[in-house]
Amino acid sequence: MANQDKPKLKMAIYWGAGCGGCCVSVLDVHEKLFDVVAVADLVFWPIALDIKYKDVEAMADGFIDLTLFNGAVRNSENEHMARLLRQKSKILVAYGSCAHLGGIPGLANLTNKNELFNRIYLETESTLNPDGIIPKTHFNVTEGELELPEFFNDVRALNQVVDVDYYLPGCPPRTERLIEVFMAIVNKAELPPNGSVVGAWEKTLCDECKRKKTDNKVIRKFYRPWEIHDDGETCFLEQGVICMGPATRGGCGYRCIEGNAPCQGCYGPPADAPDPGAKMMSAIGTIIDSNLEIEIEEIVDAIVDPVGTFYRFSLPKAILRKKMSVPKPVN
Amino acid sequence: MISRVDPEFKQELHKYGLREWNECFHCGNCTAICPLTKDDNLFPRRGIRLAQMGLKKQLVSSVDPWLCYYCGECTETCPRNANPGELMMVLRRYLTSCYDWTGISRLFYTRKIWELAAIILIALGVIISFLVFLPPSPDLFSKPQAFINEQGGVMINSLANGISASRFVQLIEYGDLLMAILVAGFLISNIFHMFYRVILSDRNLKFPFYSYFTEFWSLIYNFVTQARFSKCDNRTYWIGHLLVMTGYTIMFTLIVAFLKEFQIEEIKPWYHWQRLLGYYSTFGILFFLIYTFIGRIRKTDLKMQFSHPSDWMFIVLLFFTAVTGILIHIFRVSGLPAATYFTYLIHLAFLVPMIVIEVPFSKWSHLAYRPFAVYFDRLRRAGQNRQSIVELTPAI
Amino acid sequence: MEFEPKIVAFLCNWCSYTGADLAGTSRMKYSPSLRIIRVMCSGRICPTFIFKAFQEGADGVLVCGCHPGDCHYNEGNYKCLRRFKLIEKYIRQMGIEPDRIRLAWISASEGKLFAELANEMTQTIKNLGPSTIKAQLEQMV
Amino acid sequence: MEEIRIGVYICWCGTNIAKNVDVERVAAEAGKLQGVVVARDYKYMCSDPGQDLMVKDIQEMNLNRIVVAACSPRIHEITFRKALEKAGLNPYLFQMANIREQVSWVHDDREKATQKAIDLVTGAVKRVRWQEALNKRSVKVNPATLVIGGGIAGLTAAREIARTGRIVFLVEKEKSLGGMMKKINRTFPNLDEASKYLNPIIEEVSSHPHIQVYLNSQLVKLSGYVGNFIGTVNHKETQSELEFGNIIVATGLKPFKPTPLSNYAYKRLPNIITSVEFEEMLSKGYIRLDSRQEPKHVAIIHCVGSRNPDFLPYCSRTCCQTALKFANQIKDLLPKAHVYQIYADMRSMSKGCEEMYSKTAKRGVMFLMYDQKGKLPYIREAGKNEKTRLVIEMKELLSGEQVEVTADLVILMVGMEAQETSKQLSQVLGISRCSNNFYIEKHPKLDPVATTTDGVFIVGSCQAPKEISDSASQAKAAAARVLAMINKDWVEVEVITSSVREEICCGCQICVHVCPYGAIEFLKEKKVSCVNEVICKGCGTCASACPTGAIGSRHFTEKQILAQIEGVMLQLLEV
Repeated sequence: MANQDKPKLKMAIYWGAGCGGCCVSVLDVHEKLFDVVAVADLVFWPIALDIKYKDVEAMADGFIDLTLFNGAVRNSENEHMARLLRQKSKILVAYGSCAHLGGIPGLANLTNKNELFNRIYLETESTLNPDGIIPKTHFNVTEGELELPEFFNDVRALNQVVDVDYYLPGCPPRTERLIEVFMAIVNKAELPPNGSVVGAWEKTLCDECKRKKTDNKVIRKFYRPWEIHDDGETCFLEQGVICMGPATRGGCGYRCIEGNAPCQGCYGPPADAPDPGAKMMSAIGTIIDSNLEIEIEEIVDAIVDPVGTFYRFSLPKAILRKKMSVPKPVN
Repeated sequence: MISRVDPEFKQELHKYGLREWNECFHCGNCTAICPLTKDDNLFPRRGIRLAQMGLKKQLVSSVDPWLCYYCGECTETCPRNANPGELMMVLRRYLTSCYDWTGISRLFYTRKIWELAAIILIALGVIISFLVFLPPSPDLFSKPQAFINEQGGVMINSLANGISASRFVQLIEYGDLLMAILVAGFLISNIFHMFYRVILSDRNLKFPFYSYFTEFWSLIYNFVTQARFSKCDNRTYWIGHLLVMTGYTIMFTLIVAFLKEFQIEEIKPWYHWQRLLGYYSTFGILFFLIYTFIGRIRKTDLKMQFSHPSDWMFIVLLFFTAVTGILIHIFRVSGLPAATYFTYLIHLAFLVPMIVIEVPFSKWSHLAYRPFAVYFDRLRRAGQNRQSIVELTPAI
Repeated sequence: MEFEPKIVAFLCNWCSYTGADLAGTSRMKYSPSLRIIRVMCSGRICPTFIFKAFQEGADGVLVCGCHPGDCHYNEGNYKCLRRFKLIEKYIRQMGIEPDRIRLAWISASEGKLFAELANEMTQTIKNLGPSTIKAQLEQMV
Repeated sequence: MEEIRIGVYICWCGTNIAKNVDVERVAAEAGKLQGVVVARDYKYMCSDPGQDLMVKDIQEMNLNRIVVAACSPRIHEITFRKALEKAGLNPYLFQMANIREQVSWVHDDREKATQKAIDLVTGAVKRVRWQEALNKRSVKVNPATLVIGGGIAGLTAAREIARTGRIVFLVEKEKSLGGMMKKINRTFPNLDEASKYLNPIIEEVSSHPHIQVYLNSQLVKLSGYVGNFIGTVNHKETQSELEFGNIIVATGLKPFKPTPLSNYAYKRLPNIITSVEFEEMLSKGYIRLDSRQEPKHVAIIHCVGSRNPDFLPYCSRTCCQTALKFANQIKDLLPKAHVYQIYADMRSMSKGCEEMYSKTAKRGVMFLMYDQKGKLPYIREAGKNEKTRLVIEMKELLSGEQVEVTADLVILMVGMEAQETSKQLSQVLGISRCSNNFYIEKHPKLDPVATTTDGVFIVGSCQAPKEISDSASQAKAAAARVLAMINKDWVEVEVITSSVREEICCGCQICVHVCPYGAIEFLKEKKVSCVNEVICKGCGTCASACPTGAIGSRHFTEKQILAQIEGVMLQLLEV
């Protein structure tokens, strides 16, 4: 199928702070992987190939044609690799929600390194750590000094560390979208301007959503999905369930909706949104059906976790991208 | 008992010469311009208000009208032409009639014909009694030189038929005393009535007893100097008023208390104290009369624009008394016994009604009420209870 | 020097902005902490504006609209109120003192009230101290 | 994209701004901002030379964005926009920083005020960069006019307009025309009969071929916009749909019911009546007590409800004159009766009314001032042996005395309050009400009959209590405004509206209900929302509610506002 004479595309895939689902989504191309391999050489993919970092470091700048970087930047290793791959790649794609917007790991911005370490290494009920050992970047053993990556205070999206050429959103991105983008690059189609979101629609999810929508968008009470008898047909918002669909790019194939779950927003906001969750917060606030302050407060109270609701995949890219630590009053 | 407003009170005041009573809308300019009012006693405004509302009790217990000397500045300043100065004048007339327990004053003020009748009646009485008790000597015309003394003047006490000079003076003196007792009786009882209304009837008023004595000097001082009057801007009027007051008082004292020394047969040289005092009094009274006549006729001075009949009555009587008094002097010095006798008779016919009517019942009485008002005002001030007046201030 | 807060204030054109103008024409003195941004209606005020103000270093954000029932656009102010309640909750979760944002109704005739509000809010912010949000956001890693 | 070339002009406003703001420094700082080509300060920017300066700069320096830092944009924004037009620049490429009302007049500290002025100017400079040219739009004007309210104001307006041959719809909620004036017996200050003036107007309006009168009717729904309104009028069971270009609101006011003021014993003791009831009595030609006797003492109590923070905090404006008129009418009918004016403040304004006050005083009416801040006058029944049946206890403020006033008849000068329907109608019309529920004019001094909703005018007492002559003047003023618009035949409509970018709109339909004017429609075929821009009034609520960002609010775009926020926060004060 592919022309053997043509130089093959050199491709890298890297896994930062993430669940690995993105790498799995690449594997989800199934038999089409052969087509990929026919036109591309995978020069770096830690999950599948035993290629060391130093091999990458040895590559000439711009040696890699296309890097799919998934996962957020959580520690110094992620950061190092992000910079390295940026240097070595012609096209760097933030692949998946974590690289794109910070993703689920980004919710850790609601806490900080100290709190996390305390919780994980000291406080959890299942932890046995009588010496109170927490990770260090440098540790001396008999064989010499060990170096571990430094855990950062904040989780960052890829473009908060290096310049990103394209974003391919999703948690994980829908495989079809990956192939479309990949083939476009292979076929040297005219690429969109740098910084574009690819593999997702301009319009948001409602446009392709099959549920019945009317203009009856008023909310007297918010429900969690399990609190309602979903008829499988009516727009979630009209049933009082917060669905991020209106503020989330389409392209995912409304998989969650098909599974009778409201959209959580993994595809990120449409273009021109300075803050990924604010628009939806604004929309949801507006359609609360009450003019009484106390009643409004009651209705709002049902949204137990506004940050997790409106910024589930995007907190590091929010204007207020992390929880503030309030200095204790001096007295 | 809470006072009731009385819409008919204005009709009563009309009789005392009230013209404008409702134009005032209480801007307070009058009180602001008044050189005599004090921070805690705001006239003429309060008086106007009480009059407008017909609060008689409060009016009668207030001495404010007496504290005003009618310089007219309030009237000049009034933006509504409400003429507060004149209202104070009206209130003085009203108060005079209120203090008079006999009701005669009210009668005279409100019904002119009664006053006139009383004057004529008294004048006739004086003439008749004089002619009966001191009939003219038949020699007045036939042997006028019999009544001439060595200085060439008329021996005034020897003009009656068959009555010795000492008897003549004594009879006149009896008449004087009778008049003085009558007048003083009325006046003193009226002042006591005033004292009762202003001081005694106010149950809330409390002041130390010694204040009666400590404040007494103010009565004397004000009576003698009319010091408050001098605070008004127009000093001429004060001087005129002081002249007439002293002249009048001197004359009155001479006639009543020192008649024997005053009315003597001998004509003293012009520099004799008795003549000098007489000249001074005459000058004072004439100065005032001329000033007042001109003022009341030409109406250039605000305070003389509106003349109540009682105002005219007083100065007319005074005028004739003064003129006849002067004539007596001239006729005496010129040695005309008949003219002296009859002028003397006419003089008394003016003088007596003037004193009997005006002193206790009419205009003249202010000579007593004013200093007493100052005295009572000081007594009230000595008390702590100035509530109603203090509360008035916010409206200003 | 005493800490002088900077408060970004979003005022609706019809009531609150006019009320602020009235405070001006009446020469009412108030704290110079406010930086007023005019919008046509408090219903236009989007959470983004508030977040942006904090990101840029604002010590507080004031949102003013017409009194309930008096909105020039019937009920834009109610929509603002509803959003504001949600924003308040979000702000709290983000570790920002809720006192740093305030919603108030100011009518065109309430110049005095506006001046008082400005002073009151300034005092509240002074008590809270300067906002560290901008500094914290700039501190990546 | 064209190069942004910004001109910044800082106005001194004489000394108004320059006194508290270092304008030269503001100009210097503005000059350093990105894109600013020229920054000047000038004594009076709004003056002709000031505007000329700007126009000249625009033409000579090719400026394409203008910022003026001066007074409130509510005062001079239009002035400067016109100057931009004169210079050939789109008027919307302009932004004002309000450094007078928001800075120099409210801050004394010159340094801080200057700092703040710099911030506001920076905000405006940052914002203006993103501003876009907007094109004026105009629509044809429907020559018919809707007049709401058939009192003297509405009647006058209707008659003025109809006389020029234009159609007028007059909607009156009562069963007859005449309004409050119909209840008035004689007018002040000349004591002319009100019906002498009113009846010919009612006659003319009722029979005028160009006026359609709807009695027992109310406007319940309104759509459209200036020049092209469509209103639904309910009359009894039926409904009519009317089309018109302008609306004159003349709904008037209603008298306050004094029952809550128990001290006045209204309806509790006999012979205590309101001023409105007394007018009715006068119209019948007599003044009588319940017992049919004539009163000897009549007390008129002022400010009943008015200037009372618990009821009507404002002055009802016509009661003092009416009370004086009553006193004269009583004196005319019952020369011997005693009349008491128990007032709080005598405010006998208007032509001839001070003279009426003087005249009334001369007629022997007693004026008694009560203390509105303290205890109000209290009416009680008199004792059995009293001459009168009622006694009013009061503290007389000018004398400081606690007094009693005897009365046979007490007239309560009740205040005037907004109609109960004022709120409902304000929502239908989209106009605002003040804290006292009266409608708010566009500008209290300079545009007193217009409202902030184009094409809707307010006349007469629906704006605030007014006397007949003022109502008539306003009615004629509004009629002139409406006729001018009809004659012009077209009207410019709001350009600051919302618009939908169809390529972004996902069709969620959240916006549809958010719009208070029903200006947003969902297009089923295209699966997108669409803004009817002539109905849209530009509040921008939909733009904020749109979760996709497909709806933009012109002239108040997110970019513009965010840039302004950035600008005002650019320079942090030194701590």
